[in-house]
Amino acid sequence: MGEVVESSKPLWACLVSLLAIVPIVRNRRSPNVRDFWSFVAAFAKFGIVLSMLPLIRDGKVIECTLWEILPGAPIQFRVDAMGMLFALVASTLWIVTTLYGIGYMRGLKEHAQTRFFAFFALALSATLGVAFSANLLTLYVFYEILSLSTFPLVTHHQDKEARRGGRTYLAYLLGTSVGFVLPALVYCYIKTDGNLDFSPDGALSGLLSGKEAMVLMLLLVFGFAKGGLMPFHSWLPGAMVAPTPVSALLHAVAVVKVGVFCILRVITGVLGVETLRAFDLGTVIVWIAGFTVIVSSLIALSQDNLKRRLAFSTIGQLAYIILGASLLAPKGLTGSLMHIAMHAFGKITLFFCAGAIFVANGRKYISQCKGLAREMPFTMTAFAIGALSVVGIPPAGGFVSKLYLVWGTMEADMYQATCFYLVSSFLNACYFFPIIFAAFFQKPENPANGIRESHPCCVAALCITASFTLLLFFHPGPFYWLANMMSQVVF
Amino acid sequence: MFDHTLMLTILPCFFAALAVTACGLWKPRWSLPVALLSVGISLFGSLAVLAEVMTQGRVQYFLGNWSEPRGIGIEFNVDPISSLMLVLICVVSLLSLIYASGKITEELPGKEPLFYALFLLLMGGLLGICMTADAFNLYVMLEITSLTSYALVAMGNGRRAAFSAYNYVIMGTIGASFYLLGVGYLYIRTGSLNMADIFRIIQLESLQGSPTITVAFIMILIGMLVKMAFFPLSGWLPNAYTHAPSVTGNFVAPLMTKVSVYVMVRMIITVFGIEFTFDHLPWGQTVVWLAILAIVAGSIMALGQSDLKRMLCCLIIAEVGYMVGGAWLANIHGMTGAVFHIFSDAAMTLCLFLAAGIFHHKNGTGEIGSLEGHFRKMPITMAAFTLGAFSMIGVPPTCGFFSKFYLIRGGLESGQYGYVVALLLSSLVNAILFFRIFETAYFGNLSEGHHDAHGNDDHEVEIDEAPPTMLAPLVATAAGLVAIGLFNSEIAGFIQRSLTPLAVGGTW
Amino acid sequence: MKYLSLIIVIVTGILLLHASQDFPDWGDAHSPANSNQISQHFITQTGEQTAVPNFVTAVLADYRGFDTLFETIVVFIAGIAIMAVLGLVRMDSLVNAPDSPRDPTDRDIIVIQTCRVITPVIQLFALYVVAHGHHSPGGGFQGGVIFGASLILMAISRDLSAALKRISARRAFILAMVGILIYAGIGMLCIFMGGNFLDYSVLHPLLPATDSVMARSHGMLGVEIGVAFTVSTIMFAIYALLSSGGRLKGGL
Amino acid sequence: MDLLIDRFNYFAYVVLMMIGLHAIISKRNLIKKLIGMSIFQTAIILFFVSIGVKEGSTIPISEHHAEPAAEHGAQAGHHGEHGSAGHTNNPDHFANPLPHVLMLTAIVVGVATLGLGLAITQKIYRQYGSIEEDEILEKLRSTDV
Repeated sequence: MGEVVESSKPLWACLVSLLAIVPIVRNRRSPNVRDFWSFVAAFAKFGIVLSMLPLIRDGKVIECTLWEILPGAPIQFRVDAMGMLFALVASTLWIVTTLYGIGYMRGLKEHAQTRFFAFFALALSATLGVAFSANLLTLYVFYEILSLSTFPLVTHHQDKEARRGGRTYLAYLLGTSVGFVLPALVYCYIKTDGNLDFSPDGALSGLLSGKEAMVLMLLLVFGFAKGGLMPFHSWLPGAMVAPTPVSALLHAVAVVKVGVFCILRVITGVLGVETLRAFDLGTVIVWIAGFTVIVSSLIALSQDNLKRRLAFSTIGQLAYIILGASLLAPKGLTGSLMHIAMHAFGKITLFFCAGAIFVANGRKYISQCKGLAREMPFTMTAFAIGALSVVGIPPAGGFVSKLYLVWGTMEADMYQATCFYLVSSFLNACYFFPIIFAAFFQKPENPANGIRESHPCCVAALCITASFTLLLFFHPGPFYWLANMMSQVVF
Repeated sequence: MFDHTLMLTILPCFFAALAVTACGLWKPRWSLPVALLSVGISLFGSLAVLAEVMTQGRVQYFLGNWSEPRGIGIEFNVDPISSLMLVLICVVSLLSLIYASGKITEELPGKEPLFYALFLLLMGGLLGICMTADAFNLYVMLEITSLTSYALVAMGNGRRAAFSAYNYVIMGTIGASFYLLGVGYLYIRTGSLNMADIFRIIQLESLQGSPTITVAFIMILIGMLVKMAFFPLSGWLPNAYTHAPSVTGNFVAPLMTKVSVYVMVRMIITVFGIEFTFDHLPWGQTVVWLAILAIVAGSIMALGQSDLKRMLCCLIIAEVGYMVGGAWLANIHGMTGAVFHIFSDAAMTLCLFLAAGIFHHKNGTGEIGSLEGHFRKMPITMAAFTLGAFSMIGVPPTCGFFSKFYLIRGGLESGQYGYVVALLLSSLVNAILFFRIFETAYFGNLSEGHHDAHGNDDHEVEIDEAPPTMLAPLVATAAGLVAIGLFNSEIAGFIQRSLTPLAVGGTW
Repeated sequence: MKYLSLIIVIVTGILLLHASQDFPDWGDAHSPANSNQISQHFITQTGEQTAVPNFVTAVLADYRGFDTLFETIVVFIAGIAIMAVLGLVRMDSLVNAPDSPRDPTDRDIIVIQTCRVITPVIQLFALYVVAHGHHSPGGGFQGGVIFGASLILMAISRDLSAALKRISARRAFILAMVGILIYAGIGMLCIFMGGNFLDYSVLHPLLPATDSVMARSHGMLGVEIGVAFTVSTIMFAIYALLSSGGRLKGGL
Repeated sequence: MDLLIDRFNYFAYVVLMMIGLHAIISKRNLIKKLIGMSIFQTAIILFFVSIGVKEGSTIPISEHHAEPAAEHGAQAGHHGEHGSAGHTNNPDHFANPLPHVLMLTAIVVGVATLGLGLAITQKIYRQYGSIEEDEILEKLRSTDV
């Protein structure tokens, strides 16, 4: 790991959205000012994150110690390639989502928009906190804050359905994090006597017996249930009761990716590749993740509610990422890190589209999408691009990451993993292309007159993300070399 | 240097109690200022003691200047843990007194001076318990606290107050008598009453094997377990604390059980010595299992309650299980966790009880169902309540998380996995309990739905908060929760300063 | 319930008896408790250190004077606690409540006259017990209780209001507070004189013709008087409150 | 058997105490419970006092003291021959004073507790018109529904 630079930038990147809550709440009476502040915060965050990029490129590491809260385990930020990558994705997409969210909330005249944007900002700072956290304790703290701060967002509608969704959401997330992660955390603390820092070769490497490593790994991998590994996945479809911007950012990007990110951290930084190799634990995760990939894709096929189908597809894609990392091969890790970004852009586009369709003419079900392309050409085009990306077909970003993932399987010569990828890609195609086909080539039952796109903000947002998805195919940009650096550091 | 800081801490309570009673006879409205003043002085004194202990390690005071031979007179001896206890007691008293000043005229009309007098005497007794190094003097102090708390509980005009107080009297007396009996057994075998002296004699004549000492320990333990409402002996607690006037409950609930736990810890570490407790006694394991039982039982009972305060009382029982179990894990981290949890649990209980009192004050009922829409109606109170709840659940960075952290660490190190599991289960149960409340407070009643509140949040329920005298202590406590959490490593380190020297038998 | 309690009782009893197997024999002068240096010290050194022949008084009021202070406070607490619990009279209205005396028919002349005769004797004896506590069995508590008993006797023989005419509940509480104030005040005085709390020996500059040892003896006397005040009045107050159900009217 | 002879005081107090405990737990009448409580405490007092007994000893008051204590008033500030001038008491001749002192406290505490208990009982009677636990519980249940 490169030389360390002390800087408070990570802290500010984390705080800026937290501070933004104040003006957001104070201007609750005048929506325009309020939303202006959200934008300011979003851009400021993005700017700060971007300003750290060059340092990372030079292979440096940015550190910022906040508070020695437990001996040896302070609240500390450390920005390395991996965290940088994730932070970049999150902060970029926050801008777009804010744009989209404004359009969506106003388009639907949702209630309690102030609360919505305030907790949105809070969730974002928690996300960056996770991205930049330097040790397991900090990670855990921000992880919990994220779970709790997203509860009001998930249950935004405050009706019976929302309550049910919220219950499953918290039951799974809190249950797993308190029940599994906390004891594992303490156990690590004892084992390493008081040093929870992520180190490239694993904080615990060489300290564990096979059984301990096995138990710890399972506790941690399932404990970070935001990663959506089966059988702890069902909070994700449940949480789809949330307004679409929430589903989009939190359940395509922030929350779920936080879960995956945590698991990657555990694999690379806590348990350490060496340990996993030594006791051949990688394959265990490979099988769990592979199972999740296939099953979730199959379930997705059977869903008619668009958002639910997207949710299950998300579960599958998350499992891709975990699988890629658990191959314990350089290319695999590169691929899975890149997939964090690629899938984020692709999936958020899809969610935006789903939301836009709902805003425009209240359609939720795939069976209603016949001939939709004539009404909303932009939306459906974007949808097609997003679908391509998720299935992994050029010219969409998803292809690149999936390429690396498959390459990784070859490298680790785990051919069952290869099968998982290929089969599930086929399944993805199966559950996306019918929609596109129906939208573009089928006759609508009730031919609408002319184009009826949804709120301009929404359209703008989804066009941006779609074009990004295309762009990333031709030029993966920082995501590629960040991922590459990380896998070089680890292996 | 002024060397009467201990007296400065404890005496104001008693003098002020007299003064307040006098005020009651002549000028009742002066009683509050007098009480506040004296609590303030005590707080100052306790902080001075803390500072002294930080520099010198411990503070000793020989009453009547009878220092030689050891134990001839009564000795005060304050080590790091007890100095922290002193500060805790003073702070909690101050906050609950401020709260009481706003509520009392409505709850106990015409009895204000008596309430303040008993309040101060109770506080003084608690301080004395934490200071004294004399086993019998501790009994006297214990009785002072018991009598005053009986009276404070029985003062309520509620229909059930007196009856619950009666059971409280019976149980409390049994507990105290068992303690006294234990002291008698110690005395008949060692011939001394001074804690350090007893410890010395037990080591010197190696009495660890003698049945008398064992039975003495059992008696003292049982007495304290009754006082702290350890599960099978906890029948009196929910009624007593629920039906007591809220001004009383806010003060008694956070402190009484915790102080009894502290006495148990102190008996273990300074009188009997850890290697007697954990090596010579065969049943340390049993106590841990009992603690697990207490935790589970408390959580289950809490699930069944529909009254907020009653639910909190059941949770107290569970938390007592935490502390007893932690203390009996027989390693330093468990003990640290137990002692640390004394402080964090006192803070959480105070926070939640204050909030519950405010809800009761506003709604006139303690039913959980009556909290609908309170996130909008009284945001500040709910925010503080939420913090307290998170601390109970164990969400970082509140103090509840860290006490769980230490306790779990102790449990894992001594291989008590059952205890760890019970701990995690109970925090999950807490999560269920409190999110049930949040749902009621957040969703409101779902029948009429949310659609009346379209657009932005202008036409909402207008905010209707409690008066500042009630709100300020609540907010302060909530802040304290986070503060204890942030400074946990300092506090734990300070606690360990009085635990580490005990590592004689190599028990830890 | 009965069987449960029997089980508990038997178990506890067996436990206690089990412990008593290595107790010293009854009356063994060399049992740990009796041969311990502390109790030895009380017997051998008390004379020199405090010039009080009655060891019990010395230990009570000086060596363990702090316990005794709180004992007194416990008594006081009992008083106000009972008033608080019964809670029928406001504190600031504790003046001597005018109460219709019972009609003379149900008064027994013999009882009344006898009591009238012996009450002063009892009170005199009480004062003796207090004052002579240094040299003979006795002291503040004993004397105080006897004095309180005389008041109670008055209340029983006539009726409550008759006794309350002589000492109203209000005055009783005032005197009780004065008692504690004497005790604690002496303690504070010791601090102001530069000693520890309740270290009477530093009081000798204040007392004429005493050295630090006699000062202890005199200090104890003062303390005992304070105790007597509190105990006697509170005993009476408790009786008055309980017998009248907290109304301080009528009574038995 | 001789154990019983030597230790009869302990047996006596244990029996008394158990009687009290049994009364506290099993009696349903509030006053009887309080009586049991007093018996319980008294037993403990008996135990303590019996600790301090010494065979053939007298009350813990040294008889030599009458005149030296008096003469103190006259020639004070005269150190060295305070109290029993010169000779020290033989501990075996005097009962152990400490338990007596302790029990004085215990007695007072007992009195206070009993008084408070009675007061509370009076209040209960005023509220429920009964001091039988079962009837009170019955009344409480009826008020609940």
